[in-house]
Order: sequence, then C-alpha cells, then structure tokens
Amino acid sequence: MESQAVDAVLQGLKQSGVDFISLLPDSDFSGLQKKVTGDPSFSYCAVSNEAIGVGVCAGAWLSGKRPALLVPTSGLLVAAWPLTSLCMAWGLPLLLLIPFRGDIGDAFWLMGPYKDTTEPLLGVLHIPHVVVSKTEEVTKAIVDAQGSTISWQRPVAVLLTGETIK
Amino acid sequence: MVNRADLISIFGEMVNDEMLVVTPIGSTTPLWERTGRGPTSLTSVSLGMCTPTALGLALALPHRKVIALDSDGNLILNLCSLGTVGNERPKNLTIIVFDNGNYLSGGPGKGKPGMPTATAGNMDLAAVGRGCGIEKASIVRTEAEFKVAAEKALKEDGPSMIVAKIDPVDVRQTKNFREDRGPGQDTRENKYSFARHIERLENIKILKRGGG
Amino acid sequence: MKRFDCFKSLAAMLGPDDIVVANVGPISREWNALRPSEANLLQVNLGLCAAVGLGIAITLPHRRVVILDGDGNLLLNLASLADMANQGLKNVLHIVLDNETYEGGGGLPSATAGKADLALIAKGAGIENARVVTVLDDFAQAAGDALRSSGHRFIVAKVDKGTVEKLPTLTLDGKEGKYRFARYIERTEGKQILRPRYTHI
Amino acid sequence: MEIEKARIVVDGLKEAGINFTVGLPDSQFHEVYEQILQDPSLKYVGAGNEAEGASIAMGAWFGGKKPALIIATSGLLVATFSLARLHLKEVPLLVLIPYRGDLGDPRWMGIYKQFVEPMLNSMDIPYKIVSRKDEIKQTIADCQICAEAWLKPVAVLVTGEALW
Repeated sequence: MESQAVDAVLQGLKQSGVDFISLLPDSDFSGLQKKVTGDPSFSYCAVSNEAIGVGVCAGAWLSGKRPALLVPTSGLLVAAWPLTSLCMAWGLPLLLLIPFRGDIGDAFWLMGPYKDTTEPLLGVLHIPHVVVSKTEEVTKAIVDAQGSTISWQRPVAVLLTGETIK
Repeated sequence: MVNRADLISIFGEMVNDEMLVVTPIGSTTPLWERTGRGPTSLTSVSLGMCTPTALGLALALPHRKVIALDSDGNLILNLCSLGTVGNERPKNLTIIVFDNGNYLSGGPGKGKPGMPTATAGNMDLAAVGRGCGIEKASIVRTEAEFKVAAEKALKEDGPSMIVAKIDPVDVRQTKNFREDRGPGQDTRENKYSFARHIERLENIKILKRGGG
Repeated sequence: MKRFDCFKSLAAMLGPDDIVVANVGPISREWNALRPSEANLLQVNLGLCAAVGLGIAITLPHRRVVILDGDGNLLLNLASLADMANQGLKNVLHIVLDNETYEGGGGLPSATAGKADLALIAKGAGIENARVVTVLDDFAQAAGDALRSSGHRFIVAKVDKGTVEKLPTLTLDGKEGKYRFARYIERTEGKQILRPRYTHI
Repeated sequence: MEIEKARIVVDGLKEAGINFTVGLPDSQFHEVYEQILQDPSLKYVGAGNEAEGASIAMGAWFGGKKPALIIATSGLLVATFSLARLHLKEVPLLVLIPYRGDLGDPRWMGIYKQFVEPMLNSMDIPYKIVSRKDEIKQTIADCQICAEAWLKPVAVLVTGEALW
C-alpha cells in the first residue's frame, strides 16, 4: 500500500469516529498497521486469527467503542462463522476493511480464487459492501460505511482494490 | 392552525398506562418519545402501516384502548385500511390523524413543507372515514377542539377518528430529517420493549424464548 | 466438582458491577439462574467468549470482566489466549469450566480428556497466573484470590459432566440481550452506544 | 381446491397454533377462505390490500395472537414493502400462499414463476414449498415454529398435488 492510500484510510477511520482497531498482521496492511499501532487515537488489538478479531470488535462495540476490523480476503473466510453467529444473530455493527486481493488486475495466481469467494460471500452473509479503486475515494467510502454500519447495526465492508492497494 | 408538538403533549397527558399507542415513521415518533412513553408504545411503524397495525392490536386485545397517531401521508398510502376498520368496527380503536397537508419527511427540511398530499386539495379524511363506516369521525382545528374530541374518543366506544389540521411544518423540527436521529429506540429495540410491555400488562407470553 | 457449585461460590463473591461474559449453552443457563443481572452478556457463541471478553476488557479497563468459558469453546479459538496475554490486561478473570466433553454435541470427549492441559497452554501463551483446580475449596480460594487482586487470572476448573435439572429457560435472544447489555453500559459508563446522532452526510 | 385438501390446510393452521388470519382471496384457495370464515377460532380479517394485511397481522402479534397472512401469489408482490419493513422484518408471521404460476399450473400465470422465489430470497424471507397433501400439516407447523423462533416472516407455498 502506498503512503497516500494509507493516509486516506487513516483519515477515513478518524473522520468516521473509529477508535478501536483489530487486525491480523498481514502484508497488504503492513504500512497501515504500523501507523495504526503508533496512533493514540485508536485502541489496538492484534489477533492471531480473524474469527477472534470479530469477537474482540463485538465486545468493544458492546462496551462503547467504534471498532473496525482490518481483514485480508483470506481472513474474511476465517471470519465467516463469527460474522454469522455474532454479527448477524445479534445485530452488531462492524466496519470491515478488506484489501481486495484477486480482483481483476491482480495477476498473482494464488489470489485468483478470492475473486470467486469475496463478493459472493459478503452477499451470502448479507453484508453490504462498496468497492473502492481510487485513492481519492477511500476516505469518503470509509466514512459512509461506518455511518451505515452504526445505524443499521450490521457489518458493512469496504473493499480496497486497484491503485489503493498497489 | 395548531402545532403537532402541542397536540402531542396535550394528548400525552390524557393517555394512561392501560392504553396502547402506535406511531408512524416521521416526526410524530420523536415528539411522542418526549412524553416518555416511547418504550411502552409501538413507534416508527413504517409508511402506511400505522392504522392497520393499530387495528390488529385492537382486534387482538379488545378490552384495551388502542390509539393510532397517524398522519395524512401515511394513511393515504393504505387508505383501504379505513374500510377494514369500518367493517371490523373495533370499539376500542381511536385513529388520530395529524393532517399537515404535505409530505414533510420527503421535503427539503429547513422548516419548509414538502410536496402537497391529497388533503391539501379536495380530500376530506374525516368524510372518507365516515364513508367507510367510522361514524365518529371529525375534523378539529384548535387545541380546545382537539382536547374535547380526544377526551370523548377515549371515553366512548369507537371506532373513532379525529383529523387534526395542523401547521404544515413542525415548529421545533426544522432540521433536515437525515440529522434527526439520536436518542430513542430503533425499531428492533422498540419491538422487544413494546412486546415486553404487553406481556407485563396482559400477563401473556409473546416472545417465546431465548434458547441456548 | 459440580459446575453449578463453582458458580454458586463465584456469584457470592462478585459485586453488582462485575461484567460477566458467558458461553452459550448450560454455562449461560446455570449462571443466569444464580446471578441474573444486566451486567451479564450471555449466550456468546462457540469459540468467541474469550474474544468478546477481551474486547470489553480493553474498552473498559476500570471494570472487572469475568469470562465463563468452556473447554471445547476455548479450544476452537485457542489463539485467543495468546492475543489476550499480549494485551497485558489488569481486569480479567478467565474461568474455563472444563468437563472434558462436548456436552451439547452428544458427550464425546474434547482434547482436554486426552493430553491437552489448558493451564499449561495458557502459561505458554504468556498468562502467568494460570492454574487448575479440581475441588470446590480450591476453586473458591483461586477465584477469591483473583478477585482481590488486579491482573489477568486464568483458572481451569475441572468439573463433572451434566447440568442441573429444572433451570429457568433464558428468555432473551441475542438481539434483545445486546440491547439490554448496551443500555446497561450506557447507564453505568455515561456513554452513548445505541442510536448515536448520524450527521456525516 | 378440493374441499378435503382445504380442510387439511385449515386444520394445519389450527394445529400450528394460528388463531388470527388476515388475507385477500385467491380463487384456487377459495375453499380455504370459506372454511376459515366459518371458524371463529381463526378470526379472519379481510384487508383491502396485502400490505395492509401484513400490518394488521403484525399488530395482532403484538397483542399476543399467532397470525397468518393468507394471500395470492400476486399479493405477495403487493405486500413486498410491508413484509420487508415489518418492524425491520423481525416480527413472526406465517405467510400462506397458493403457489400460482408454478410448473403444473394450467393457467397463464407462469409469469409468477420468475418472481416469487427470487423475491422471497432477496427479501430474506425463508420459505418451504409443499406439493404433497400429506405433507401440508407438517410444513405449516415447521414454518410457524421457525417464524416464532427466528422472529421473522416465513412463507409456505402450496403447489402440485397439494393444491390442484
């Protein structure tokens, strides 16, 4: 991720009132992760798998934080069960920030399957999402998604693709 | 002309814990919540569903007074519900319509009215009510008339209908509706608290179980 | 040792403000029967009890958070222990009611019936105050010690299989439970969680 | 509909605990409506449109009744908004529909085939299709149990041998 995109994400998170971040350290986010961990405006909780991250964010929202989970496309599959059994069953908000590996233009063969899983899985889980490919649109997309997840009390995802994750 | 907020606070004083109130989406709900009865009422019922929902409630609990605080735009969307009320003739149902003659929620906000409803033209909702078989249907234009009509409706057997002609905009509600959230219940929380309220009042079980 | 007796002893030690996160199934039902309270977040689904407790403990560091976990549940997301340990928590008592069984799923043995030792795993994950208790007196003493001091304590209570007869059924589903818990936190913490003003557009 | 099958549908509703019905008629279900009208334990309210009907049923549920909405396939399209918004879709309501336009329907209603099930899916309303008369009762019972447990509308589509 280039530093402009990282800054755009950070700005979006701050503008929308996100104050709690959980993530599994992952290469697509390494630049962002460093910024987040060093930023006192976020409580930060590293997790060893994304299912735990969903649980941590659920607890954080229930006790007064505005959480976001930074989750790679692979991790979305790991998180499917708690997204179902916690977020859907209880009606909990959660901002999911996903670098969309396997989108068209991502030539790495290992990422191919995520084109087939990511958006259909979000559909199955009834998680509305927006795909953002321009860095200049990142901040607003995050602010909008956060507003919606908080008032709808269901997860909403922002998928970052194209120049935003280069 | 009278103001919706004033009529609602007048009406709030007349209602007791034994009565059930249903309010539609739009500015009636936040104004009604100010009376402190939000959690024990069914609030923010979606467009066109206020009177029919109150009718179902009145038929299910015939011994209990049920009041729909409806509005012109909402009622017109499901106008046929007046026909159903007229046929079922629930003695315990009162429909109060705050008739401001415009679609306020769909308007520009900032203290300006929205596009006109049919009642801004030739439509007379009280006459429609009577035509549907709700004989006790009247129009009120002042606070005093409203008070007399509401007292009568709460005391006597119904069904009854009061069409209150009110200001086109709500004085204290000049913000754009998008900003109009904040404290109060969302519909899901309200569902639970209203159902629990009736469970306590009636000593019945509505919500089955939590399981697990 | 019976789980219900452990809960009786624990319930007597907790203050009204102590937050309890409990696993779905008999753990929630038994606990609710002994300590019905808005400070309980019940019926957290399989494998997520520790994680949800962790999120609350980070957010409310001045409140005590008690996590009532099961062996099968914790095993499903064992890495929760490592993630918790790394947070350096000062306000958590994590109790695993270990009956060595997937009780809800027909009673087949869990890994703790074999060689897995959850207290040892917790120590390995970095939770120093981790111990196993097998009799009620030890449980009461361990829990009492934990509640008298700050820190992150982990107790594995080896309990019998089976639950108590005639427990009252839980009447709240997850959504209603969410509202109850969030309103309770709003009231006791002076925060606004539900229905914040939404003015970003 | 054969009177015997209509009887099974009505008995199925009663055995599932339904005690309040709202609807608009469909010709293929005429016999069902007739029997319901004669049965005070199934208190029938005739609505002016299906959206209004769904709202009446919701009010009745809050009053402690177990409601069913009995409407034509076309009526499902009219009730869409109401069903989608039934207090954010989270009030239990059994929706009973004679599935017109299903394969085997001899009339011209094939158009509904392409809408009904996709619409129920997109509205997140679970449904079960029953095509054998000896499965009618069980299907109604199953759907009613789930509507109550999940707090949402659940639909029963009656078709095939069960309907014709």
